[in-house]
Amino acid sequence: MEYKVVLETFEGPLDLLYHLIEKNKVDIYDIPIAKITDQYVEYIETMQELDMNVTSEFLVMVATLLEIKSKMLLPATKNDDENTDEDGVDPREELVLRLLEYKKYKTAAEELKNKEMVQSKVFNKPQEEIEHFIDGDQPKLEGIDLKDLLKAFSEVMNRQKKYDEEFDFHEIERDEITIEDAIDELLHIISKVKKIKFHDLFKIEYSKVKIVVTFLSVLELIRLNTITIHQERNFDDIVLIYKDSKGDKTEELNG
Amino acid sequence: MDKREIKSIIEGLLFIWGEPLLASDITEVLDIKENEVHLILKEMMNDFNYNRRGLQIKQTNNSYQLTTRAEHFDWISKLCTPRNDKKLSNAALETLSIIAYKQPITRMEVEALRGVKCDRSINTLVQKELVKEVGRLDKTGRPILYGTTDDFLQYFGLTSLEQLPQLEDFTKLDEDGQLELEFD
Amino acid sequence: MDKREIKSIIEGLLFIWGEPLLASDITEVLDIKENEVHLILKEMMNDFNYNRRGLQIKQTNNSYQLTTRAEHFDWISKLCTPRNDKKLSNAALETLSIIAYKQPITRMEVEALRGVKCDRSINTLVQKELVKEVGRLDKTGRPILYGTTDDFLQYFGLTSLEQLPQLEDFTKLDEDGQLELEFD
Repeated sequence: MEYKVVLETFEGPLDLLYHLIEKNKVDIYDIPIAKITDQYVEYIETMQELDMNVTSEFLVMVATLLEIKSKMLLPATKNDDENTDEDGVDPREELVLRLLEYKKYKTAAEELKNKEMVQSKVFNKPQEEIEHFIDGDQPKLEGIDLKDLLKAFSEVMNRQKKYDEEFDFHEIERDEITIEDAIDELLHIISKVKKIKFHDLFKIEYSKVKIVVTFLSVLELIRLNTITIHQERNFDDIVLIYKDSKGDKTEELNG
Repeated sequence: MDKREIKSIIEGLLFIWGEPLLASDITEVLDIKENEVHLILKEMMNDFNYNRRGLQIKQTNNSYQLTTRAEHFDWISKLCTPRNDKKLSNAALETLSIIAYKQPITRMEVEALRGVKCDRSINTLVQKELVKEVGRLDKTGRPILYGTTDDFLQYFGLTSLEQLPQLEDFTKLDEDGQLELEFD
Repeated sequence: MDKREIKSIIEGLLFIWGEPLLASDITEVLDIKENEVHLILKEMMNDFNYNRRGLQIKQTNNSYQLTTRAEHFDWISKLCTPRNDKKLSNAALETLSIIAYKQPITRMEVEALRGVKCDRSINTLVQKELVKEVGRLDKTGRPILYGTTDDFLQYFGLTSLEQLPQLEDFTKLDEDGQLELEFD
C-alpha cells in the first residue's frame, strides 16, 4: 500500500499555468516560455512520480508549450512589432488569449466564493406550522378514517427510510471524501472506545468509497503509530487498539 | 456595543430560535446582565408596538418569543388556506399517526421522525382532544409524554389501541388496493 | 388600508411563510397590484436596513424572504450551532461562474474555457439545483444547454442575474485591436 502525498492541486492545465505565471511574477503579455515550460514539465513529472492522476489535458498543454517554445526559437519569427502578417503573429498569442479568458472566470469564481461565504452566514427559519390558522372551528377529523391514519404513518416511516438512504447517497456524491476526514472520524471513535473490532468499523450502509477511505485511514494511523492492531488467532477478528500517549506514560510510571 | 446593536442581535436570536427563548440564554450570548436583558426587551416590545411592526414579542415568565399579531390572523389565514383542504392538515395527521403508533412519545421524538417542528400540530391535536399528556419522561427537563385519548379511539371505532392496524397490513393494502381490517 | 398597515401585514406573512414568498401570493392576499407589492417591499427592505433591524428581507427574482443578517452570524452561532453546509469546491465554482455569465451554454463550451472535463462538477451543480437544463442546442447530438436557477441566486444572495459582479476584462489590445504581446 502506498501513501499519496497531497500536493497543491490545480483545477486544470490553465490553472496550473496561471499559477506558474503568478508565482514567477512574470508579465502575462510576455511569458518567458522556456522557463515556464520547464517548470510546467517539472510539476507534471512530480505528479506522475507521486502517482497522481495526470489527466490528458495536462499532457496536451505540455505539448502546446513545447511547440510554442520551439517556434519562438526560430529566428524567422523575430520580426518587427508592427508586422502583422501571418509569420509575424506571436506564437504565444492564442495561449495568452485563452489564459486571459480563463482568468476572467477564475476571478469571477473568487468573487462568488466571497458571496457564498457571506450568504452562508445568513439563516432563514422553517415555515411555521400553519394549521392553527386554517383549522379554526373545523369539525374533528372530518373525512379521515383509519386507513388515512395508517397511510400517514407509513409515509413518515418511508420518508425516514428514504432520508437515510438519500443521506448516504449524498455522502457518496460529495466531491471528495478525504482520508483526512476519515482519519478524524476514526480517531474520534477510537480515542473514546480505545479498542474496536476491525469488522465494526465498517457499517453496512457505507459506500464503497467510504469503505476504501476508512481502510486507508486505518493504515495511516498504524503508520503514524497512533493505533496498533492485534489478532489473537487466525481468522479471529482483528482488533484495533488506540495508543493513548498519556496512557502509555502512566503505565510506564506504574510499571 | 450600543443598545441598538444589542436590540438588533436579540431580534435575530428570537427569529432563529422560534420558540420562547430564556432571558438567561440571551444573557449568556451577549454577556450582559439579565436584568438589562429584561429592560431592553421591554423597550423592544414597546418599539415593536409603536412602529406597528408586523411581529410582536411575547413574554412568558422569563422567556421571550417572536410571533405574528392576532389582528393579522385573517390575512395569514388567507395566505395559508388556499393551499390546504379544510380537512385536518397533513402535518397534523402525520403527527397524530406517530403519536398513535409510538405512544407514549415526546414532542422531540415526533419531531425527529417528521423532521420538522410539531408543537403547533400537537397543540391542535390536544385542543381537539385527540391527544393528551399521559406522563413525563424521567429525563432532564422532564418532557411531556403524549398519548391518544378515548375520543381518538371512539372516533375510529376502536375498542382499544391493540386494534390499530399494523404496518404490515399496509403492505397488504398496497398489493390488493384494499385494507382488510378486522374489527371486533 | 394605509401603507404602514400593508407593510405590517407583509412582515407577518413573510414570518409565517419562512420560505421565499412569491409577490403574486402577497398580491392575492392583500388584493393590491403586483408592482405595488414590489414597490412596498423595496421600501421595507430600506426601512429594515435604515432602522438596523435584526432581520432583513432578501429578494430573489419575484420572491421575498425574511432572514437573519450575516453580521450576526457569530452571535447566532453562540446560541445554536448552525448546520455547516459544505461549500462548493473551486472546480465547481469555476464551472458555475462560467455557466452564470455565459448561459445558456453547453458542457463542451464550459470545458473549452476551463481546459478540463467538467461533467462531474456540472453534475454536482445540477444535483444541488444551482444549475439546470434550460434547453438543447440545435446541433448534432442536440447537446444540453445549462443555465442557473433561482436557488443559485439565493445561494449567493443575489436578487437577479444583473447583480452578478462585473466581469473584468484583462485583455490589453493595441490600436489595431491586436493583443499586445512583447517579443523577447
